Amino acid sequence: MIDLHHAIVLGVLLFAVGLYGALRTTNAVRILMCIELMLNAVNLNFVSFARLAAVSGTAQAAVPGQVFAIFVMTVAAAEVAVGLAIILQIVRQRGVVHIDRINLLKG
Amino acid sequence: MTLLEKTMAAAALPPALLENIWLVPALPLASWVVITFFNRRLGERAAHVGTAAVLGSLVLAVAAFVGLLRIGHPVSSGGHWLTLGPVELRMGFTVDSLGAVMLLVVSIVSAAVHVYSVGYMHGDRRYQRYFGTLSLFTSAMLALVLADNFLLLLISWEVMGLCSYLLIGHWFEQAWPRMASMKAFMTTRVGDVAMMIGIWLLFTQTGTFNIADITRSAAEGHLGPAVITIAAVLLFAGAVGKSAQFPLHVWLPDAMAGPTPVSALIHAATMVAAGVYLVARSYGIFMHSAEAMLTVAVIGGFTALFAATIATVMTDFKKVLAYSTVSQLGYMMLGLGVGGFVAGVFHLVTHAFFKALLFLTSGSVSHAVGTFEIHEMGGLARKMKVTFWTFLAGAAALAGIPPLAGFWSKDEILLAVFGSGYHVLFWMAVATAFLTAYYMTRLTCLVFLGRPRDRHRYEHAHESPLSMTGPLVVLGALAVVAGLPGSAWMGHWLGHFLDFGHTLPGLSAAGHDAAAHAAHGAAGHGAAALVMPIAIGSAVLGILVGYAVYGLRLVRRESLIRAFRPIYTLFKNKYYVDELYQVVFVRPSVRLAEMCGIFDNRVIDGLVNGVGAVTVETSAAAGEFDNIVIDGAVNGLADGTVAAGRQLRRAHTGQVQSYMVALYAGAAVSLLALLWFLL
Amino acid sequence: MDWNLVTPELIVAGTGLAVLVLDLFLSEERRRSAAYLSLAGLLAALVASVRLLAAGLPDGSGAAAAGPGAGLWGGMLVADPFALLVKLLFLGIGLAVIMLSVDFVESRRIAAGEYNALVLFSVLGMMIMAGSRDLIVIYLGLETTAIASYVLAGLLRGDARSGEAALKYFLTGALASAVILFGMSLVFGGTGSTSLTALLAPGFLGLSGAAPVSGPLALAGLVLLVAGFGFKIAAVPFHFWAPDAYEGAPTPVTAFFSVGPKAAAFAVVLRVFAPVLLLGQAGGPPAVLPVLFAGLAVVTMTVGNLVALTQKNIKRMLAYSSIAHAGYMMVGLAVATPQGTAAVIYYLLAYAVTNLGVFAVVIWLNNRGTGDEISDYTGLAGRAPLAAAAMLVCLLSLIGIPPMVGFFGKFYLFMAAVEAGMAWLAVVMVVNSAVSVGYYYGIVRNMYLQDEPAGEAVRATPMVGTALGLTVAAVLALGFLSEPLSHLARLAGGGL
Amino acid sequence: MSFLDGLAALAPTIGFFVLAVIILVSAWMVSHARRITHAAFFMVLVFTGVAGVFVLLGADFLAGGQVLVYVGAIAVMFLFAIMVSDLKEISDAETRARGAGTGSAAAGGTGTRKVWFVLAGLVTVGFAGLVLAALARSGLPAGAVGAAAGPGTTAPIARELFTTFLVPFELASVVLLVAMVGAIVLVAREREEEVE
Repeated sequence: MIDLHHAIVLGVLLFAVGLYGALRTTNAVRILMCIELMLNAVNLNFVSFARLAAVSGTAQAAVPGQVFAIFVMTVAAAEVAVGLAIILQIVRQRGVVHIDRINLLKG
Repeated sequence: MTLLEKTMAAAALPPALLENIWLVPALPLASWVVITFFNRRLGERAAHVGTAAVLGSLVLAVAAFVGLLRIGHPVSSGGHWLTLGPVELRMGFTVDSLGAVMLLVVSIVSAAVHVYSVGYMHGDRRYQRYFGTLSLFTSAMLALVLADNFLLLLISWEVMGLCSYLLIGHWFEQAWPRMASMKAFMTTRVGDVAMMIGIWLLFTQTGTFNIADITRSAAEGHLGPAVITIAAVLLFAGAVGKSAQFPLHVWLPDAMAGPTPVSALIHAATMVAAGVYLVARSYGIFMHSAEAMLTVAVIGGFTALFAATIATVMTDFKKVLAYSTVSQLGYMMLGLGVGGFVAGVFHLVTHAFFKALLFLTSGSVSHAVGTFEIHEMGGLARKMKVTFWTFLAGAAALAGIPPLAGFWSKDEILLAVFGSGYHVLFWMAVATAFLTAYYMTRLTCLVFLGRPRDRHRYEHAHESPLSMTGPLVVLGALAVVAGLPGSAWMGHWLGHFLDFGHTLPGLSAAGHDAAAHAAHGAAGHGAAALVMPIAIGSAVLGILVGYAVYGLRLVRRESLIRAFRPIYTLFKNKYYVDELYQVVFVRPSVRLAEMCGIFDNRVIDGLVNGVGAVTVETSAAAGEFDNIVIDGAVNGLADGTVAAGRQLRRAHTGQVQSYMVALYAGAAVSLLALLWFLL
Repeated sequence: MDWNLVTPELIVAGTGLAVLVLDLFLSEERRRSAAYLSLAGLLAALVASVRLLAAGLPDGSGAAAAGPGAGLWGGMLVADPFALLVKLLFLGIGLAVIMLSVDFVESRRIAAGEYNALVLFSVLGMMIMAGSRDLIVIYLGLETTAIASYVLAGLLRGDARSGEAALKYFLTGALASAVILFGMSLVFGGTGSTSLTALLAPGFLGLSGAAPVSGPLALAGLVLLVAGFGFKIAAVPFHFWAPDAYEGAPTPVTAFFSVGPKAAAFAVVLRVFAPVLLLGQAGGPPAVLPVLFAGLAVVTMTVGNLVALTQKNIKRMLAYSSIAHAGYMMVGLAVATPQGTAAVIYYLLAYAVTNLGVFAVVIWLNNRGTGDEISDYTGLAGRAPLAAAAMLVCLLSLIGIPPMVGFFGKFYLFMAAVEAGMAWLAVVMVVNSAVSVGYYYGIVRNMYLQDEPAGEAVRATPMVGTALGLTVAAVLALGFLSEPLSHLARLAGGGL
Repeated sequence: MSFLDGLAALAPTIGFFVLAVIILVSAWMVSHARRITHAAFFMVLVFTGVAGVFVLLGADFLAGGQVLVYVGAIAVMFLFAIMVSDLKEISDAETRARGAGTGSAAAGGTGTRKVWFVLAGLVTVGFAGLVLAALARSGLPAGAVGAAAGPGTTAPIARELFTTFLVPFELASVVLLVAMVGAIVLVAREREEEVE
């Protein structure tokens, strides 16, 4: 048996680890990976909450939560495609993937 | 058509015209549009378009004035404009006696200036733009005078501000006009913001922008005394900016950087008068607050004396006139502030004519000798007869020599101040009258009389063309006679006209009494008999002193200066107000803006560097701590110093990471706010 | 279910696909056709929206089925006056942006078909965002617009700044999406539903009673949504991306960013928060939200204005200016009254129209080789009097000088704040707009009061000229017609 | 109940905690692994772990989708991008340079980076802590659920997806189309230039 609280806390923690990674690394590709982790965490939340709603009586909530998670996956895929394309473009332009060296625009 | 029918038609015209009074500002507005769109095609013919439009407005203004005389009651026109929730806004014009008088003054001065500019600005590279802006300005001023609500008044007010800005900076190739235009714009905006708040305040209290309605609810006691006082003072702040009253007077002398006709039109006769007009127009609000009235009177009186002292030491022809304008505007405010409504408006009218005249003569003189520096002039009376005599008329009118225009109106103001019982203000006003006569005599002597001090310039001097002297003559004549309608000789006709019951809808009976009383009422002939000699005496004394120093040279100017060195320096530097503003407002705000820029750019980096410095400090204090806790590989003080050096070099920005951190830090703070509320 | 109600969306989506297909068959010289097709599609959608709006208005004739609040697919999409009004705005923005970019796209050799299709899909996403009461649909609309925007920012080949703008926008945008999603998951957790209407269950946000799970959870979600949407509307401190993205992106795209996604985000904010904020009767809205919006408003407008003062690049300056305007708009949210909501809608329209005008001038000059520095506008009044005059009108509107439309926007916000008893906020706003005169003035000074360097007259191309003429006319006309517009805004706000 | 029965009943709980540890540690490694390819590998581990949790939560369809989309598509996309371009060399080289403390001046010294990590950590901990605090205050009802919660979820989800959620479903296809067009126009255009 899983206590749903634990699942939700796991979601928050995974989000936090992803966030820390995204803030700490300078490698654009890694940041993108970390963002994917955060989206996964959100999906965990959705599923847990859906389950929680089902457990506490509002059974119809279970499906929307999971459907939302499906759409998040879809968008995540789209985001990764575009993100990698943008990163590749930068790499071709400057030969750099570390974002702290990408700062022509400032001020 | 029989003669009878013609007469009937003529009689029917005024009401129709008064109901379509929008035509008066519309003509110059149309001229502006035409000039703007057919800029290139028109060439110097733009001047004809502008002048024709203003002359048209003048004709209509005269007709409206006559019509109003015949009808005998104010006429409003206009209609529904928009609805704001429960509030319905009207947009309209109204012609009452105050408006009609102002209409006349504005269109006459404006027409004179237009005609004068045709010759004066000839050959200017932005000739069309000049006339276009002048037209727009005239249109805005006419609309302001006719507006029946604060919203239209505010719109016209702002448009005038913009035109003034463009005209002052007309010769923007030079640094001085550029700076001056910016200074004028910024300084007046300080007052404008306060004024807008005042208007909003009145609006929120009464639910209308209509001046008559607001005045009425003030009279009927629907507004609390505190509200009236605050609103009136805020409105007055706008007037202080526009009419160049202390402490926002600094822009006007600098505004002389614009072409001289502009100085005459905007910075002597009309735009600066808008502030005084605003106070007059909302007099029904002011008079219900003794505090506000006193504020107006004190600021006005102080400005009058303050600027007059500066005018005595200026050596630039136009700057003398500019400070004189500031001073005279203060005079008007003083008159209004002590309850002399008619006196203040009367002086506004006469001053418009002779001050426009004086400015235009200064233009004529500089046209001849190529400078405004009065110490390089002298003896010009012989060469420029028309200019000299018209100038003399204007100067005498300003100095208050009977029976010229300025005498009558100044006398009325002095009488009103005397009647109010504020003795200090009265003697300040008398001192101002003395100084005014003194500096005008000084100016006359230095420019027109005596021996030429600059041979070369004198040789080249010549009278100006007819297009310039013509307006001078017209205005000169007005400077002589414009005071008569308000004078005792004509039984204070102007006073009765302005009073004729409807100028200030909602003005309480007490208000009427106060105005009438101050002008020529219960204080009686005793006061008049006392005040008039004082007025004449101070003016004559001023002229005598001035003539003694500058005409007869009984006292050498240099020794005078030496004797009064500290005061002279203080006056000469205009009491250091500009310097004060520079130190107190301008520099700090520039610095603040820069700091904010730096802050925003580098907030995170700065934080990083700051934290970094702290880290280095800490590690210096406890090298072990650095080794164990923060870093496994690095190494004490030396490395820390190097790191600090790098950090300093690395003060660059644009780090996307810092953006992301800010994003989540912001989200965290928002959550913190939530928890705060949940607890 | 009435398919009529989604015709604008269907037209835009169809046009987007058609443009992509058409592009395959077009020769290099005829690439402009893609733009023409897009314009036609947007125009058709605009007409359809106007018809729907007219039919849905209370005094409109017939079409009762299209009445206010008509929902489709169980509220997944709604076609109420608010949705239709902002859709009109979005379509107008789309039209203007495509008109402004035709020459730009051609001269910079940007792939025309993809460019136009991306703009169209982005507009589609915006329309969807505004027209839904369901979190899933809102999220998807948001992402459609966002992903298209990331790509649009990076479209300039070989321009390192463009690529950098895209990367920064993307990385921060993706993180902001994560916050939004996290917030949505909490809202879902709190209400057990993805529909916004669930938030309004009686007594729910009053933190008691019949809530399926709990109030604070959903409230925490809403607070995170404030942060996430704060990013989209470039509110301080979520604004850092905006100046970089604006400066680096192709100029027509910058014009689009400054009004399009921002307006859409505001529309969503209104959708999500207006009903919650207006819970006035039932014990008032959760106190944290107005406070949060008020704080954001003050910080945003102040920082935006102050930093704008120090800018030298006009696109960057406009970015900060746009941040400041977002701050003004949030005043309307902070007051939490129907008047405030209507004022935000009105301001949104006013700002979008005006800012498009400014960008039209910038693009006009940019196409003719003028740079993006404010100093490049020196003496413009001599070289291009019309451009300078148009710019002047728009800047005056941005400052808020009557009778331009911008004045009424500020006016309504101001009134709303005063009426709601938040006069201090109104005062902050007035002081801020006084500060803003400083930097707008800088441009005016350069245009009108600096000696013109020798340069020949700059003429506009027909497309840019038309777009500029239309926007300037709107700036002036909407000022005079502000009443019908504000009426519409009130009507739209009332149906939220 | 015998010991073994108890163990069986406990299995999901144990499984959950094992998965949780795997997920969190792998997630940590995504940003800390030396090589970018290793980071991608740890990312896949996280995805798989999350799919496992989905199964434990009774979302079997979603678990399948998770494996397909994340592991099958997204992770592969990452690896593909890393491998085909010189991303791997560049990013590994830079990471090495930094790790050895010899990064360029622009990349900053080690000290700064440490400070940076602290700042990022503070923000993260603050954010997560506050979210958890809000969760704690919201009084979620306790709910312990078993793995097998009724029939599978595939059928109801499919039904809903094509009825109630038709609009978002169609919209998702637009999102994918936009991403496709965008990725192509950004990456493939250089070849287009070569052709011209």
